[in-house]
Amino acid sequence: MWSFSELTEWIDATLRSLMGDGWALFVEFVLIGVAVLVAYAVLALILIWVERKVCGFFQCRLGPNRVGKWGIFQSVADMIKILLKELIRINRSDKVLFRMASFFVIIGSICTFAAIPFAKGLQAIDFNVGVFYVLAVSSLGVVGILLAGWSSNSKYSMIGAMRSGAQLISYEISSGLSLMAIVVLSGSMQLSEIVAQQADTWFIFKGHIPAFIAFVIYLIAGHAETNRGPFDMPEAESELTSGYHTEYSGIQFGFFYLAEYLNMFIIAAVATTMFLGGWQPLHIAGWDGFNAVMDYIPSFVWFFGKTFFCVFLALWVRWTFPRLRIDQLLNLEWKVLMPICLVNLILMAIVVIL
Amino acid sequence: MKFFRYIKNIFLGIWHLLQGMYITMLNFVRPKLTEQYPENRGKHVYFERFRALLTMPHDENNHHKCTACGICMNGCPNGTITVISKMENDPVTGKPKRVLDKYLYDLGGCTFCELCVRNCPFNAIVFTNQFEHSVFTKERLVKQLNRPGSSLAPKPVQKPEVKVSNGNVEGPALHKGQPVPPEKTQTI
Amino acid sequence: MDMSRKTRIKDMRYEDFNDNEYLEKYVEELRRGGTNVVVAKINDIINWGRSNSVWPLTFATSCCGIEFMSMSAARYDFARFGWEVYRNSPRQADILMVFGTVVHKMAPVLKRLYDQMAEPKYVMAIGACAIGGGPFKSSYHVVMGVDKIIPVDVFVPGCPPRPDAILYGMMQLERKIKVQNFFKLPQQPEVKEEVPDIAKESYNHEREVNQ
Amino acid sequence: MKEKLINRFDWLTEADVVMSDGRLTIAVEPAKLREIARFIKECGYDFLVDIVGIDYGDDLGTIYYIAKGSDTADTIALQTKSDNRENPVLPTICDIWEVGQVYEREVHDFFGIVFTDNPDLRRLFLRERWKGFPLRKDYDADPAINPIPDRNELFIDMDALPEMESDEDGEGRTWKMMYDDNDYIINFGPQHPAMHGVLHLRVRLDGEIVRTVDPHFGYIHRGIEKMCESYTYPQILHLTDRLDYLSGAINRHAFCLCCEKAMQIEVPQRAVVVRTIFDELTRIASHLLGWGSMCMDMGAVTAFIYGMRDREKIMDIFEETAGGRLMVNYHTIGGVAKDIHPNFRRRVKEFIPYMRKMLKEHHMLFTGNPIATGRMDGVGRLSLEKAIALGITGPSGRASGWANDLRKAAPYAAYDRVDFEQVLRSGGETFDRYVIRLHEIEQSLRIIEQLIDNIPEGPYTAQVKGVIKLPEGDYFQRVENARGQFGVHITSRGDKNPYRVKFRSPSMVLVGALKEIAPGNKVADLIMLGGSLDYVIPCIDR
Repeated sequence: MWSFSELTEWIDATLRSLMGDGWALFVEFVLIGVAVLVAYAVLALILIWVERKVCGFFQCRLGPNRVGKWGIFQSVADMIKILLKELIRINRSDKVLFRMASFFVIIGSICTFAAIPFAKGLQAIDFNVGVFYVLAVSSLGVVGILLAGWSSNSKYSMIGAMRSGAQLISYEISSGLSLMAIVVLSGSMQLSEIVAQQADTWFIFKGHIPAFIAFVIYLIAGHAETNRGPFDMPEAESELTSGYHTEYSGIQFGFFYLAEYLNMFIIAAVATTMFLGGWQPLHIAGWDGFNAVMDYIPSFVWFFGKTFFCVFLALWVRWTFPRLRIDQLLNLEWKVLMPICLVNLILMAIVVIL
Repeated sequence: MKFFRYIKNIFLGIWHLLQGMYITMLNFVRPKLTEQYPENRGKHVYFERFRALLTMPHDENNHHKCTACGICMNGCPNGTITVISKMENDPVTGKPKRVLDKYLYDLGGCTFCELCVRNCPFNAIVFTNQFEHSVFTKERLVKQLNRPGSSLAPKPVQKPEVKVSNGNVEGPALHKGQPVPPEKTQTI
Repeated sequence: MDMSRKTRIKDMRYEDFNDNEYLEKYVEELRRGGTNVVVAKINDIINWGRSNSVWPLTFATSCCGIEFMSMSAARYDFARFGWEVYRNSPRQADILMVFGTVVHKMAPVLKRLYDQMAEPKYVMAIGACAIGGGPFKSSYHVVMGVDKIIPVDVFVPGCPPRPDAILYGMMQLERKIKVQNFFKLPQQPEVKEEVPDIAKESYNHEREVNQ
Repeated sequence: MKEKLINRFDWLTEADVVMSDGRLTIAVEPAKLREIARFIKECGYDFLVDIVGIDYGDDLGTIYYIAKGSDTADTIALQTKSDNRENPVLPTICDIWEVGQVYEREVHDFFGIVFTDNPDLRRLFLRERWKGFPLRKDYDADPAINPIPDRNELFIDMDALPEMESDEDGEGRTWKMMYDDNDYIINFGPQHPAMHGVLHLRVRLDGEIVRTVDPHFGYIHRGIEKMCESYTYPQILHLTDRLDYLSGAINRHAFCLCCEKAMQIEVPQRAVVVRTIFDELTRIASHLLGWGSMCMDMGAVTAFIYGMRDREKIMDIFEETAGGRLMVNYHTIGGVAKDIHPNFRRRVKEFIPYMRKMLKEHHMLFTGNPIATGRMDGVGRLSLEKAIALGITGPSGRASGWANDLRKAAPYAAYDRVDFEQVLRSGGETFDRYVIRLHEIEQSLRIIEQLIDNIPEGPYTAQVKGVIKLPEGDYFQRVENARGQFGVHITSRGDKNPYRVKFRSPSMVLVGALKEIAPGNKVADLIMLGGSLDYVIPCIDR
């Protein structure tokens, strides 16, 4: 299987031969930053288009199909439009916090995005505490949402933000705990290490029932963290007009909009990395011919295939179910998911010891 | 027992959730029934009775059937129709006669209640399917229905068929021997 | 450049549209100063984006709102045009589609919603009520047309207009957006059209309705 | 009942109590109104259908239509007149029939009649500073008096309830504040995605919990009743469609029935059957939309799209025969506008099995869904007594166990010859109100199935005189609309225009119910309850 590290190492070597080490590093950082941002934007556009198309199909209609073939340039048009919209100044809002909030949200999501191993040898940040880093950075977003709600000087935003605060903080717990089950299984917090360990079998199969339970809970909790699907309380279109971003316009709203979709992708990507073997192909012990064929499929295809499968699951759920109420939502977390998670963790420990 | 019921309820709930997802997946793969409007222009057949625009049919000699009696104008609930008539000497008899000058129709105010068409004793106006009328200036929605230079069909209009009157009519009253204001009778 | 090329809409011919005179005059006004080629090219790209991504604000007061729902539902599906992202917050919407009657009590609300929207913003008056009072022309409490309160870009007649007719109105608006000069948006030319004689006659004709 | 009344009140004479238009009509002085009203209530007439205000010229009067809760067809009319125009005062009956409170507010708004002891006599539709009372005959409609406001009025008066002193002249108002300074008040509407139009709810919140709901109407008040007074009867028909546009055909039917009753027109059987089919199709369409929008209020957008998808089939049937999708303009006085289209039968027959299949899918998608049932369980209970006291008819009332279906109680059109059930549920909770709509669709399909093969041949409309004039008198006709009992009151003086037309809106009381059942629940529930009651605002505001 071809590794992207060949490419990155070649770039590294070329740069170092051209300039000093320090400069080379600097150029590499800039390149990586640009690459991450571009990938982020492109993925967001693709995701928005996918969501609209899939949503249309679920609802017995066609979805965008007039801007470009099958409407693929729809989200490009949206991006151009939203970049050029006026930014409205809100009376009696907290100007600084109001402007900052959207950046918090988007930075949190970009930082998480950078840590994901997209393909063999293609990972920008590979800490030895990668899982911990992902959890920590992704929860930056809640600060942004709270700030947005607080600074907007709007009652709808306020209610939305408060709901969001309660919801995100609660669901962080079970998403964290369900990832811990895999950490227990693999004995490592480094994402590349976790992926490498799944070369023979994915963790969802290797971890028996506890891993599967953790996977389901992670999907539910992750879904809730992205404020989508049956858990879209903070926005709750029919109740709170647009929730915490009611007062945002133009590109600031665009940030929230992008972050929402990218968070969905990130949750799916983390689930893929932790449970479905990341970019590792499907290997079944004993079927050597099959495994060899699987190896021919490039690693990033595997990764994106699995991730988009998770994204599709999320969309399917989102366009099927009604919204929960805030108290039911918190009950589900504190009375159901978290206890199950804790028990599951113990089970996983037992599985590992045995 | 209670515990078992609890467990049963959980599974029942999951079953119902899956049922819901089954329905949406069913629709995901079903053929889509969207009518693609601008693409199907000309191909899609609209129902013949669908009302979208009041028109006055003209025959090949540029003749219409309107006698400018004004029943439609008076019957219109919100003043959509304006019939402007002028007196002209009849070429045959030489008597002055009221003829249609302009038949103005304000599409922007029309509510398509069809009182005008149902009331018209001469079937001079009909509704058609043409629904593409969006404009940038409101005033353009006012349309003149009689073509320039058109005139009343020369043959004396045969006695209009007495439609089954449906109660909304001040027009057919003319044919039932009821008292009619004089200015309306002279057109017939 | 030829007008018909500039405002091309997929699957529609230039002659299929009403009121081309207005657009031609509009462009004439725009061209008066002459434009830089590069700027014009960028402008075209921007206008392509803007005209294909128009997010409506849900503002449905009465009957026409149901046709709006029909339009957003499976059969007519205005998502094909990329318009389905209807925003509930006026800050994020591009177009205020006025569906239905606007009455005295609602007029300040409508005005305020319009003011809350971010530039560039457009207004479509849909249905007889929004155009000119519709069935309620003799009412004491109805605003006779939203153009009395806010500037309107496109009028879609009907009571209510069928969803196809609204889609047609949307394409008209797309055409208008396509010919605008984005870099001079605040000073778009005012096309002063002469009120056609027949309209004057129709509006002024003294008649006593229902007497 | 007549004897009972005359025995009980010795001041009532035979002339005061007359049978007219199929109901007992009692003329009474304002001073005696409350006394007789209490007695009528004791006799089991606990459902106040409507209060109609009328400007008689010299004086202003009201007509109270009161029906039995157990048999909603059994109606009594109570007429009273105030003694002068300048300071008309009538005693309130809102402590006897709770729903009277909002009806009196409406009459106050339109006629300026002051109801003593009514606790909340703000204007209902017009803004507080509106000059004049529009439904009085001498109202000056000059736009210069009431110009279009360019900015919202401050809601000073809206936050304060006038407390009425029992003065005869209605002076001496004091204002009782409705809200504290520290209350967290949030405005839902008038432009809000879940308000089904332009309802404005001022909601006092305690965190997420709703404490009080104060509805404000009038954002779509078009003055239809006033306009009717200058229209001929056929012209009025195009306004009835625009009241409750989701059950437009049924409203129109009510007006036609009222005129036909007054003119004693025999409607051909073909028209009767076709009208019934149209009404039931309208009901299905309305319930589908109601179901869908309730699901959407709960966050399931897809369900809404499915509802609209099935509704399109009905729109096709309408369009093919009548020529309009939403505004069908089909019923006319004496019959229907056009004969049915040759394809009508085939389309309806195709629609019935399709809809049955789709109903199953709708149940699978939403009814059993644990998230949905979890949210609807035990929320918004409306007891039977409360439902009658608030006059909540239609599916919402029947969900509380109140048998109020006029199609059964007082069959009109072809309902007496078809076999169908009046769907009743006992819980009165949100789930009952939700599921009853789907069950009613089934019943409507049954009705259509029985009628579609039995459309008699013959003319589709009766011979009607050119100029329609109703004989002098008061006429009141109710039909079962998709939301409840829709009533039409016509006072005719023999002209070609009616003297006074009043529509009883079933939706108005539904918002009153929201006020009753929402407090104590969460914000999300408030929206869901609104969806479950399924009101249509233009019908309220008229």
